[in-house]
Amino acid sequence: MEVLARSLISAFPVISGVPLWAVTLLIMVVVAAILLVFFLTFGGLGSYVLRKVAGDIQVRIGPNRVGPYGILQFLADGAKLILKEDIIPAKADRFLFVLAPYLVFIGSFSAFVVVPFGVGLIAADLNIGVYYVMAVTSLVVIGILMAGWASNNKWALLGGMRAVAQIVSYEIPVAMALLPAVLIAGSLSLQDIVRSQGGLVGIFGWNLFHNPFTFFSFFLYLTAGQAETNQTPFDLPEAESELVSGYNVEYSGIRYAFFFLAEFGDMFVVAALASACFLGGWHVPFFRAEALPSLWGNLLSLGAFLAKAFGLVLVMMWVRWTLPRLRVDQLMRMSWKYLVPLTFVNLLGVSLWLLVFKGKGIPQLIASIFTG
Amino acid sequence: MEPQALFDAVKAKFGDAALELQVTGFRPAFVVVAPASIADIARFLRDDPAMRFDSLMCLSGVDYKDRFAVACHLYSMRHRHAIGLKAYLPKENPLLPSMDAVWPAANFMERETYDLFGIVFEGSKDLRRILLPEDWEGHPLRKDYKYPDFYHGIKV
Amino acid sequence: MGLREYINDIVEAVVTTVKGMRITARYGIDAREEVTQQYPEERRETDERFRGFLLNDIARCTSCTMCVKVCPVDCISLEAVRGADKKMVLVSYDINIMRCMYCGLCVEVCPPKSLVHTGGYEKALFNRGDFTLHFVHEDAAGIKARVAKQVAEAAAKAAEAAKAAEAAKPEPEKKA
Amino acid sequence: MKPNVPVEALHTQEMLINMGPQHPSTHGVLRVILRTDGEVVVNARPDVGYLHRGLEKIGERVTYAQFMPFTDRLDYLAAMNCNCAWAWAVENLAGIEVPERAEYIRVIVCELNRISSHLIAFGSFTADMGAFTPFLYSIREREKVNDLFEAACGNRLTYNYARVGGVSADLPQGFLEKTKEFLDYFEPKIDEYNNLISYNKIFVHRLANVAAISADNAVAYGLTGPNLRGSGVSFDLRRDEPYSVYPKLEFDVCVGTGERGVLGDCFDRYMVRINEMRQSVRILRQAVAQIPEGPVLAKVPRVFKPAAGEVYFRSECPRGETGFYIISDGTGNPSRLKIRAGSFVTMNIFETVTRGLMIADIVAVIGSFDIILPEIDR
Repeated sequence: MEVLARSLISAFPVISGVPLWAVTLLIMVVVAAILLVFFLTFGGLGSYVLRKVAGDIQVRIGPNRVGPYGILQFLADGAKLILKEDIIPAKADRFLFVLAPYLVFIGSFSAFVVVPFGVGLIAADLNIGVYYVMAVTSLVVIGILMAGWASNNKWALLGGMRAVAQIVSYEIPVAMALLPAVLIAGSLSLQDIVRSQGGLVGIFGWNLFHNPFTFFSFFLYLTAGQAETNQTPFDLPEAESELVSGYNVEYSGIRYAFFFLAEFGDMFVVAALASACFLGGWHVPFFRAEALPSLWGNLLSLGAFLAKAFGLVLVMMWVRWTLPRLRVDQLMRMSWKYLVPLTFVNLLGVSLWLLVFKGKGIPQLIASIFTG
Repeated sequence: MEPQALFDAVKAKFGDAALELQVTGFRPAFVVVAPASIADIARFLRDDPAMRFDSLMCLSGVDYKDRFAVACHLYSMRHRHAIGLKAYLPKENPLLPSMDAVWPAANFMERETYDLFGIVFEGSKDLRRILLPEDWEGHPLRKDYKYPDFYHGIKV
Repeated sequence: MGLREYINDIVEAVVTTVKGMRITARYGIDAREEVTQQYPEERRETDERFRGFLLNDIARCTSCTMCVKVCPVDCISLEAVRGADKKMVLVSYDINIMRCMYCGLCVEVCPPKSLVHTGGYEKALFNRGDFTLHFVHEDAAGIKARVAKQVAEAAAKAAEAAKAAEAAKPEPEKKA
Repeated sequence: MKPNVPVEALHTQEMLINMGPQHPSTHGVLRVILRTDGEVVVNARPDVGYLHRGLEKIGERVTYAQFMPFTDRLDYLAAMNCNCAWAWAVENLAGIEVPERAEYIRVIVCELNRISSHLIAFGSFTADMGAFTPFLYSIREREKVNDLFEAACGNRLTYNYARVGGVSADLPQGFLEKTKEFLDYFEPKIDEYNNLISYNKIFVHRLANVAAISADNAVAYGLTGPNLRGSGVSFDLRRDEPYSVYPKLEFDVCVGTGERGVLGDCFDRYMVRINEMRQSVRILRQAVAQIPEGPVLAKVPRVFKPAAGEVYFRSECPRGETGFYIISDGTGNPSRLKIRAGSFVTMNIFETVTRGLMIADIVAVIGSFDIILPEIDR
């Protein structure tokens, strides 16, 4: 940010009097605003696409009344949620009840900071990118537990408890599944991870094809990611058919909108991390986006990245409308007895592979054979 | 197994507790017994290898205007035959031993009969009203039942 | 929980999930499968045997009260007065379609087949009173008055005819 | 490492939850009073009676013909079966001879209704387990059956089609062709359901070994229909106590086989219903082929006064036996009318079966019993 700020000051002498920190702060606010707008529109469009995909799968049409083909449905939903009276139950713990949605929203929105949208398009290229995301998304757990406890409703309490058990125990497989990409790139920063996948022509640079273990850990990550975002095979915290509606049963109006958007935010974060770490982030398959002049390079890479992320979001929605729901103990068993061991073995496999082949994946090995 | 043979077997074992056999116009036939010994006869009908009535199809209360009755329809899965077991009860305080020890299926049906007729089943595991609210007065299926005007201020 | 079962569990989970996803994908892709109708625009045409709201053609109705007796929930109320020519004149015929359960027993039992089911099933009204369909549009008092007058006239004509017959009858006796 | 705080000192309290009359997956206004220790259910006591309309009291006020529309409201997902059950019971009481064609029509509509009722059972059960999509597919198939019923009797839910002595109207033109069309369309769909959800690993894990009921326990608790056959007892009224024209139609009785867990668990009950749909298709094909020509309503006097007597007649409904115990004293109205409903007796075993399960299993058990509340509360 400082580099950007200094270049801005030198470009516009008129504001040279303004202290450096004020300009950087201004830039940060502008970037945050852009990300927030992207977050809200993704939340809205995501809900529209979710209902359209659900409709398509379930031999029905889905929203088609508001706007052409129902595109503006999410604006109508948003307006409705804002206008609706948000009720706070009588004996609820008011402070926690009000705080919970903000915490959940912050937890899922602040992960956008390290998402590598394009060649230069990243809010803050933290060198502890992946580690930061892991830390921030666990804020969501506290928010949900707070919501469950504060709404003084037995169903919400059960939903909150389930959420804690689920997200905490799926943090480990999510982290372990991302580590292969970190090992290959040698750095936690997401931009470095994406840059490390640009080597070869076409899609063979992607970590997905680096070696069989990373290929396998991509799918492990998606499964654990599905659990992180409370999607259907794991949507126990808000299981409509058992817990009426889980932790957000007492929420209505704008507070419910926070939960709703946070869910889509999580979904995008998971999809973004998966595409960044395994599908070559903003790399365009047969084209070197960095070589282009900065504006076009950024736009093209942004497009590629969003396409991959939205594709993965669609896959998550597709899985969401096919599978039934697990029971709580099966959920725990799956995490601790299946995902955690598999991700550890996977991690071991990747590190052994890197040791043996000195950091080269199968595509690189084949390429090195040809280039002699 | 023919109702008559069945009735004779019960008569042989329980003597005058087995009062009569209602056959004409009754499908399936009814063995009418004294109310006091209905539980023992029921256990006999279930455990006797020749009859083996292991399934209680339906237990219902009946209001014959001058007296009540509890009619049970039994069926044997093994021998594929059915019989009725009936006990007449006085109208004042109808009382008879419960059969949910013999057939666990009887519990809900006894509770319903108690709820709608007021017939008390002694020794029942859990005799409470099942269909009507706990504090409802009167037993609706009795012929002499008068509709209450209000229930908790709501017009009935 | 041997290793073989462990692997078998995973493989079976993946295989059955993929099989299920293949089916939802097939429905997801081909859009022709949509079966839902856009209700207000595309209305479902009801079968000709459909039992909708009742309609009574009072011209053919002989007010025989068969439908009133057969209705399990007594939602038909009929009032008729005996006209001059001994036939019943319908004063009022109401069907309370809030109580009616559209079982069709009345239509079946109606001798002149004047009571029929229409295909209508949409009716939303603001107050409960309107849910009673009145099939006789004149007001009841008017009809009664008219019929009473007719009966009175008929009675009066009958009385004169009787007097005239009285007067005519004595002459023949004198001649004989 | 011994916990320094003895476990007993940790005062944990049991939670009393009302899985109240209004709950997304109790298939109607059933209230279950759950006493749970965390997620594990200590005691689940069903509290029924929220939908009690006093059908048996009404039965004593209306005539035999007038009670027919009330039997639709007994089990509204299988109204045809209840209609025909009432008609058979009264014919059994009064000894009326029903024409052959009417019996075939009754079997056809009853089996069609069994398919549509099992479809609802399958759809709502998978929706309770979290997979919402199969519910929509089952509703799509059920709409086709509803169109057939609308063509035959004029209504899509409360049919009131059977009459004492036959059926109210003959089948319309082209009904049999449309039925054949539906059967050809529907049969492959059952395999599709099995691929989509029945053998799905998560679905199987949710249902196998849950609430297993042994065979003699099922008989002792009076379970009937698919719930009884799920426990391995091969008893089907259509074959063992044959009525109507069922002896002329051959089909086999599907029985739980403990395929994916213990015999008699939720999965078995579910699979019995799926296989029963196949058998119903088989019966329908034969009935549509064999149906003779002829009248559809026997001569029954309008003022119908059966001879005094008591009859208990039961017929195989999708949710177990529906039995009518009619006591007639020679007048036009039945003097006592007891309705024995399959779901009512099934609820009897609910409390003993659900001890120690989890909350999610309560939903599974309710779904696997396929109960319906109007039949329980009458």
